[in-house]
Amino acid sequence: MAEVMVPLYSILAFMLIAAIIAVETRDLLSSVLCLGAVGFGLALVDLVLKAPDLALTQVVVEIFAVVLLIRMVVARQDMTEENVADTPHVALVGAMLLVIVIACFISFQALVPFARPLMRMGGAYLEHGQTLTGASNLVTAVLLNFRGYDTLGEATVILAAVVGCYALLRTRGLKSDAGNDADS
Amino acid sequence: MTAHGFLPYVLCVLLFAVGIYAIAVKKNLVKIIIGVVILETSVNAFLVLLGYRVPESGDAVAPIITPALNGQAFLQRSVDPVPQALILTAIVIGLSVVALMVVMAVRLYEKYGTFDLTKIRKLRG
Amino acid sequence: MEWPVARLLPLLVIIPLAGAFLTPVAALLKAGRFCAVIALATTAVLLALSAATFAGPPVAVAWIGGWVGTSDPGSVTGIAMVCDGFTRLMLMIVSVVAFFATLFSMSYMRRYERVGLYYALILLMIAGMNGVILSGDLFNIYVFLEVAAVASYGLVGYGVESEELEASFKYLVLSAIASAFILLGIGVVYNLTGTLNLAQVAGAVRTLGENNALWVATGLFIAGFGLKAAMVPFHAWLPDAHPSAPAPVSAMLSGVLIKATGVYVLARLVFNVLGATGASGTLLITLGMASMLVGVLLAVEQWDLKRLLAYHSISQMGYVVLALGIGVEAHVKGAYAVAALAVFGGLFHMMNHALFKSLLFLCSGSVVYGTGTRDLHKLGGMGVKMPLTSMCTRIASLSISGVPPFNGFFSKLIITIAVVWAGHPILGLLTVLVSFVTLLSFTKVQRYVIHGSVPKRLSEVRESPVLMGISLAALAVMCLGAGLLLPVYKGTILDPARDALLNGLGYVTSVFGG
Amino acid sequence: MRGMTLIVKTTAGFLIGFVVLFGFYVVLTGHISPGGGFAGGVVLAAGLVLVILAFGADTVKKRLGHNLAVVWESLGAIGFLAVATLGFAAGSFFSQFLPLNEGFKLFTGGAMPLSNIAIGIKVGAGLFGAFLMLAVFRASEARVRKGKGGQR
Repeated sequence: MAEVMVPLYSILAFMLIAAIIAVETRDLLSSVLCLGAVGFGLALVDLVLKAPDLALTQVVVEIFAVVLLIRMVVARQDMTEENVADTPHVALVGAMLLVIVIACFISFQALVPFARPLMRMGGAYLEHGQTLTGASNLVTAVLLNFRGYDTLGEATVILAAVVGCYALLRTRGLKSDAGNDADS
Repeated sequence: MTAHGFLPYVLCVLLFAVGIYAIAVKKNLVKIIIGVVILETSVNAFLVLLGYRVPESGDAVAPIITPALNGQAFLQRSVDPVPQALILTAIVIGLSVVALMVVMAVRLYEKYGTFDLTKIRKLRG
Repeated sequence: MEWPVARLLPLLVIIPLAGAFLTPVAALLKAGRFCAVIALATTAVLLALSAATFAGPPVAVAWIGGWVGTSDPGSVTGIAMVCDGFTRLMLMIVSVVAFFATLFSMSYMRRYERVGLYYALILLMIAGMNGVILSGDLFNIYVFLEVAAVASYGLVGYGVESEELEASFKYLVLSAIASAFILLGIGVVYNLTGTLNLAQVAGAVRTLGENNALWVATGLFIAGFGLKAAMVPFHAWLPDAHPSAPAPVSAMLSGVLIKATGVYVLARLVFNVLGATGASGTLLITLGMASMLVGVLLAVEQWDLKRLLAYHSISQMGYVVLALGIGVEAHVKGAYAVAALAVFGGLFHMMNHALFKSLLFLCSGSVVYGTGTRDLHKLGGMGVKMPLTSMCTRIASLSISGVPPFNGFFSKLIITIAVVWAGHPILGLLTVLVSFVTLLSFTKVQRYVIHGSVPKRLSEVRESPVLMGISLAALAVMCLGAGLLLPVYKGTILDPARDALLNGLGYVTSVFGG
Repeated sequence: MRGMTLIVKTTAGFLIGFVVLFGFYVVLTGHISPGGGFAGGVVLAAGLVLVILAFGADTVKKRLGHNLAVVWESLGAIGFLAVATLGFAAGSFFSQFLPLNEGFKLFTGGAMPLSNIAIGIKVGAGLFGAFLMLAVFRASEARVRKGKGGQR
């Protein structure tokens, strides 16, 4: 147990620190890079917790997201943030978050403990997965066969996002002359 | 039960709180996008923690059957594949949401010439 | 012969998805009209299919991929599509509003650039909502929730003016927080029960008993779905997002999206999956009452027609949540007659709200189409210029304010009786009061839009095109019919929905049989 | 945006082949080793994004056209839906209609490799298209900004 806890805690702490720096740095570019560090931290967590599929996907997705964000920030005029919220607002948000964290701290002790999952649904997939689906990577077996319908939904989300991007990047919303509807 | 049983979960909730804090307090579009990404990362970390297990004997292995390790031995050491499949879905959904947010932020920048929300927001709240 | 409804269930999602995948290609081939026809045909087929589900057995279950689960969570379980009374009611609501909104769009959206993308997004949103409603699996609900939500972000910002983009961004951020809450809640439930299938979760919760972490999960779900349904402490996004969208989309968002992805899932989880508890009942009553009051008070001072309607959506959904909360409370106490009446009232009001609020938003769209403004100060005299639109606005206003022959009156009356019967006379008084303020607010709408003199710059205004007129008239007739014909259709549509909810954790036996 | 220096362009041209090859590898072997349609699709998209960054968005758009991306994206989606619906015809939605072929070879897992390929195409084309649109938009925005008040 202990041999996994040390790297796990240190990576989680690293992610937490990187996240705080990302939120608090005034320079937006550094902030985006720290965000990349948080994502790579998650990829490391995936590796430590025996999830190579996730680590691979997380790394490529993180690269893509960070490239997207850097593209967005670089070459635009204001690179630093100037305005911050007023103190009472910050105090209110802080107090609410503290309540949430304390509530979770107390109640999460009632969770099934870490490293001892119930594995009811997952156990059945592990046991019968290869004979029923023919795939030796059981994550793919779950993703594309047992829960393939979720994957269809996920592919649809990407389509919706891409169509949404195309819709939002039109130069005009309304036609310039509303009377003319020749090519709709 | 030892503290190791739930402390990793609480660390994820702390990360979650950092994300919410960024969204609620910061007045910059880029910072808000960063907050949303941290939020998604924290939830994914929470889910991946749920699937891990320490077997009775030997080390945990990834849920991929190899010719070297299969049958009962595999069954007793493999981690739970379900949360991993869920996170794969959640990661990709998160990426689509981030792409959409970036597009909106770029559009807003084009309209106002700034990422600063105090200069953008004509609407209240 | 038994109608094979279970075979039909996947079609309710496949068909809009196929339509949505085809429309971008059609749009590229410069066939914008063709996109509209695809969308209309798809929604018409969906209307027929959701009507066909009524012919089946009380509970139809389709196991996707043929992985049939049993009540034992340790068996190989696929994703289930479950169709019970509540599902049928929601499917019907979604299909009706979607069909008429699409019909309305065919004329209304002509002045927008590149409408092919619009129809693709509308179909994706419908597919997402149908997916959520039919799903019998916790994570699957999340995925289709995101499909509907991501499609709606693009739709809210469809006008790409700065105001619309801001509203869309705000909506996206708050919705992303809601999704994070929901996913965290799903994680907690998976940890505690070891399964994601709703019925198996219900079975596991029964044996779990009191558990602190389950409370946190319930809280996370109420916060997450409360955000999606714009209940009051979480309502900030709705009055920006709903008015910014094109009118048919506003009708879809207010009419069905906040119900299908917010209230429906919340009710399903609280009643059938996590089990009704006194605390969740109190929480729902508080949320509902706050939404009811705050929504209507903020609505009174609005001068933007669509914004005013959006605030009334918050207020009216408050009625629904209040009624469901009373139902939970009474159910826990064992007062089953009261619970039945309250839940019936809530579901009836949800259906009525879908009808009259989408009608109101379509009317506002018709007014905007004709006059180009939605500022109440600049409007007037539409009773002469746009007779059909004015007539429909009048009917819908009277419905939402709860004036007798219309549907809103009956559902509000039932809710008030149930609230008083459950031992909350002050709450009962409040429901009547809120209804009265709603009437005042809509008197203002009538005074400034329909009556008064026609401003000079609006003297050229004409009635909207015929397709828009048809959808307005049809919805207006349904508003009237839903109230007067209640005894006729009550037994087939509303009663099974109520029974499905009040079945409580018996959901597990109704899905797996035995 | 006109692209970067010759050194970057040459290196990118050299790397792109490897990135795309790796993307296809990840897509095709998803059912027997880590990876799958999504990871592979994002790798493909990242490779194409490298081309955009190195050679400039306008050049890429001129050579490829973003309409192509939408068509591929929709084709991928339709392909995946078709795989699922063939299962629907064969029994229930998403049920397997191809033989499973026990073992650790490439042609196992029934229709899973097909699904993976469809998803890979879809994700790659979709993300590439979105990024290209964004980059082109950015380029046109910069032009407008430079020629202050220039009417489009």
